[in-house]
Amino acid sequence: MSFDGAAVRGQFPILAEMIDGKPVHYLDNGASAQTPDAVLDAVRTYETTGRANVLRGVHRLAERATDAYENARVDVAAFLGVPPLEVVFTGGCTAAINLVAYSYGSLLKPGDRILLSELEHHSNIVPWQMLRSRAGIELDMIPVTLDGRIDLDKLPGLLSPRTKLISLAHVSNVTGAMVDVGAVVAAARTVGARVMLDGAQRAPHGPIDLAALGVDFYVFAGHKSYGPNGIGVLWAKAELLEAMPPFMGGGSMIGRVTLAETTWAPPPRRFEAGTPPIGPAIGLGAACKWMMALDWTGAHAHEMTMVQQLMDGLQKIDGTRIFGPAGLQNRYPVVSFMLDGVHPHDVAQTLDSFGVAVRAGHHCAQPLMDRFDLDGTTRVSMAPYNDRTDIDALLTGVRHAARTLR
Amino acid sequence: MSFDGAAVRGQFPILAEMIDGKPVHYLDNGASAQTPDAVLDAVRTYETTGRANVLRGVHRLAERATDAYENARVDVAAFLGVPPLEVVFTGGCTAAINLVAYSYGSLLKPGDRILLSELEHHSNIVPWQMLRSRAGIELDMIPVTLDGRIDLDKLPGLLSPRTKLISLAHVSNVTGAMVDVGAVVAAARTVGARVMLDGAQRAPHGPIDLAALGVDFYVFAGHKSYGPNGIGVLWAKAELLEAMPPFMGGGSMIGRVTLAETTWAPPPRRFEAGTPPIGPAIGLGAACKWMMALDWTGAHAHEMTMVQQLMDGLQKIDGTRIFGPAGLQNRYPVVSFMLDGVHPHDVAQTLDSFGVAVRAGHHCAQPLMDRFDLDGTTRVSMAPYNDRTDIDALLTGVRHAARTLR
Amino acid sequence: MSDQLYQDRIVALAKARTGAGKLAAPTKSVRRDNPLCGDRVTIDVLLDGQGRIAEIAHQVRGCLLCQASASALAAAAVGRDAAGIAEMRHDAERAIGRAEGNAAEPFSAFIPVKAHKARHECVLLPFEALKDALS
Amino acid sequence: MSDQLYQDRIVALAKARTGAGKLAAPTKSVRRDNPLCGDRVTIDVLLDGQGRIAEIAHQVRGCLLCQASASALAAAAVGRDAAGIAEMRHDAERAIGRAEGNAAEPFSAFIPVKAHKARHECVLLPFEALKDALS
Ligand SMILES: Cc1ncc(COP(=O)(O)O)c(C=O)c1O
Ligand SMILES: Cc1ncc(COP(=O)(O)O)c(C=O)c1O
Repeated sequence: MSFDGAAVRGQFPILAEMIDGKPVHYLDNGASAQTPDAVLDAVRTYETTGRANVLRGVHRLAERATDAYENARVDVAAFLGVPPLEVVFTGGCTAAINLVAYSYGSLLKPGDRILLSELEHHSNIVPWQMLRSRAGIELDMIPVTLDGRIDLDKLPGLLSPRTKLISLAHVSNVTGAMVDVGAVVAAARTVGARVMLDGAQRAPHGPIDLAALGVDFYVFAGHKSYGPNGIGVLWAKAELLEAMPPFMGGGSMIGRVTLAETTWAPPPRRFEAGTPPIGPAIGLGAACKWMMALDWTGAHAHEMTMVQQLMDGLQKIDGTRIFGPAGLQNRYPVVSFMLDGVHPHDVAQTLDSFGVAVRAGHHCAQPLMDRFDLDGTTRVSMAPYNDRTDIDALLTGVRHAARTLR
Repeated sequence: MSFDGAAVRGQFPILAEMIDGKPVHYLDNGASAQTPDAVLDAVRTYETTGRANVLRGVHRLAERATDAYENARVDVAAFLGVPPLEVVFTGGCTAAINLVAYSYGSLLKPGDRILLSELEHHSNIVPWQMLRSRAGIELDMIPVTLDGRIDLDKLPGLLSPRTKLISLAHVSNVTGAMVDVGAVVAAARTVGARVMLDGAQRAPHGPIDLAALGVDFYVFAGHKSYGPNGIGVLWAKAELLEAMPPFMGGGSMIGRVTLAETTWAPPPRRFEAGTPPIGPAIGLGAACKWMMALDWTGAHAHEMTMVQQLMDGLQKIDGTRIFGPAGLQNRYPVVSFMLDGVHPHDVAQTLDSFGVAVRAGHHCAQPLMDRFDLDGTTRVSMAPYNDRTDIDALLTGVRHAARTLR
Repeated sequence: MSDQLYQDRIVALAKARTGAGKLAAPTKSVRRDNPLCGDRVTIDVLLDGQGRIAEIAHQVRGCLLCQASASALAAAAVGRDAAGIAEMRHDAERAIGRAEGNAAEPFSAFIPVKAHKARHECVLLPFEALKDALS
Repeated sequence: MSDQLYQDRIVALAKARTGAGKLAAPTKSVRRDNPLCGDRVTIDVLLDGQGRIAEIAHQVRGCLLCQASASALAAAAVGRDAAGIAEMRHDAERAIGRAEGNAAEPFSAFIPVKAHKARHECVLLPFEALKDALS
């Protein structure tokens, strides 16, 4: 395996499309990544040669569908380095976090504490606030350093014997910073807290060895990892899943239903009420396989070269500031910046007119924006299929905005 | 418009496939229907020419994606005869019922009652049992008649001033019987109860005029209505949605998030936490459009002709019993039967060897099976693309099972 | 028509109904359900002083495969203890392709089930119940 | 490059910052946020005895479109009451294609926003705040 950017790019049909007569420089991967032929084909094969409901049918299409669905679980599990039966398919990353907040959350007692950070995505804040209202648990927040990292120096002082769970972004969707998982797990052990990682921004950058990380829960989103929409993953240790009550009720998650009472199926089925997102899960399985076939040493180096090119280019434009780590260590290719005197939305809109797609605004991280008194940032998020021409187009657009809008 | 079965059939690529060398007689539509080119194309167009996250982006792809997603809402709304802003996209029909059980359910008080029926799908039982455990509400059950209909004669006696909600299958997934919605709504009004219909088995048979029905909540599943997996719909009256707290927390469903507290967005966004199932929603929009373009007078007559053919054929086979309405009035093309001395799974498995796909077992309606002391049924569920050759193949298989397995 | 699954031997095993019924005074009686398909098996056993099966009976509310499996089990179980039954189960697993090797009689009858994953549990359910009854 | 949106007139309106600031003693001060994009507008108004705007000021933390809209609003608002402001809003809506007809000055400057649905709210946010301030 060696990394061939052009070959990778060629597998993504949308990147060959003309959007209003121009090719697209897609640098909004942190919001949603694009999807390769391998994924489109896997879903189409299911839809046109094996579509049926899973688990309950004895006919051939149902057998095909069930096999494809369970094989997708195996592929996702291989991507995470965990046993397949610990992989729960959900409707998305947000749904996976809500599952934990409702189910694991129902095992917590008033006064128990959950520790988050100030840079979390709303999806890793609001479910816990809702749990706080329901169940009287307390939330603590690890501050963020000036360069956009979770400030782990502050972690020990925020831990208490009542801390039951620490839930953090593996990689920040605003600054690209990766948290030091080893330090978090070690600190958590001192008080017996569980650790959950929100892997939404980490999963799109290659296989993860969860066994080595030593965390308890992991979640990520299909659509940000080159898979379809409508699918996400919750991984948790078997003993945890075993102890957790169901979140949603319905078909397939039951043992026996009587009018008086109902017993639950074992995990992962217990957490997959109703017909699961079969096609999307099959697509995500294909995406995980696709990612596992990539040379990530090469891909990551390529991504970091683009980050460097971007940071160098921005520094040459008067009045730009990067919000996030200045170096390339322990970070992923998500870069936020501000252009003094120009609102991020106007930067992004100008970039659009240059055919460059980025995101601008609060990135669903309002508490972080409030903390640093920012109106938002312009965020450039890269994938292995991006290349230097994308960064060049972006820099041209930023220069234009700097010249015309202030 | 007039109904042309062969033309309809030609729009479903899977029906032209050879499965193990044979065409498939797909009569398991109640579990999952097949999907037409129109839906496959709509999803592919999104994935290859307009894929992006919705609502938050200013670039062209984000605009395209947002337009397509919101247009899907408009198409679903037109299919149901309701305003688009009353349509909430969920991960599925089961997820939609759970949304109501969690959100609307949180407004109920201990001792409030919810009225279901004995023929409900587990997805319309278990969420309410879980609510009962959480919130101390009580459940009542309308019995079922010998011919598999909800026994509305028993309804008045089961209503109380504490009855807040009546939630019933619009069409039974076991017997095909349609409930008399007018009678339910009239009875509900006498005590001020809300009415929810589980439309999972009704929606695949054409547009619904919810305004005329006078119900308060309606849910259905994408994959049973010719759309993709991973998408379902909750419709509720605006004033109800307005009064309901969110179910899941995350991106997009918020007003403003601070560490101290969070405000909610107006419906439907309040109930669509995180990145929604964009592709699946677009596919469901296309499916609703596809259904709206069909001549349902013709399609329904065609479906009922198949039902008659099936019932006539079964009656000629010694030891068959139909569980469900004997006539064609107020029913949809779902037919359950038993073959004395042969277990339903063995019937279904034998049918599979004849290339006929049906479902056998409890159909996620264990309480109904218990009530009638059934080991399960063999269920034939039809769609407009089925035809008399499918029924003939099925009857041949049933005769074979009758001859060889008992 | 490619009616591979219901071959004569399976049908014959099921129709034989070997051991169908109840014991008057079982040492243990265990019921096992398969929630997915609704099959239910109750196994009664009478054990001797060494934990070996002296008598066995089963009531099956389930499909033909489950009935055939219960029949085969009852036909071969008498005189065996938990370890002996585990060996028999291994044979059943071999037949349906869940374990390596050739399945011994009478379980080789289940070889046609190999291709039908959704039905594997039907064959194994009586073994599950018997295992519980012996533990 | 097809830089349609940021045409000179919009940029000029924004840079003019007409009415930017606070009033010393407003009759009413209202803040409105757009939660989706994070734009925030605060509008101060001083009303005369007939409910007409005597003085107006705005603080905008938002994009150029929102600033341009607030400027345009401030430039044209003095002397108008709630009904008059509703008419102006109608002009803004005409410009961005949400209402039929031709937009009057200065709101015709916003015609380029028509094609960018995601930005319509940016133009309307100052109107929302002012409407609240007048009610
Ligand atoms: C760090 C992080 N967590 C969670 C989410 C939520 O993912 P989704 O919207 O796909 O549910 C996102 C993406 O929006 C994210 O970037
Ligand atoms: C009547 C009825 N309600 C609810 C459901 C649940 O739908 P889903 O499994 O798609 O969530 C089904 C289908 O399984 C059904 O037939």
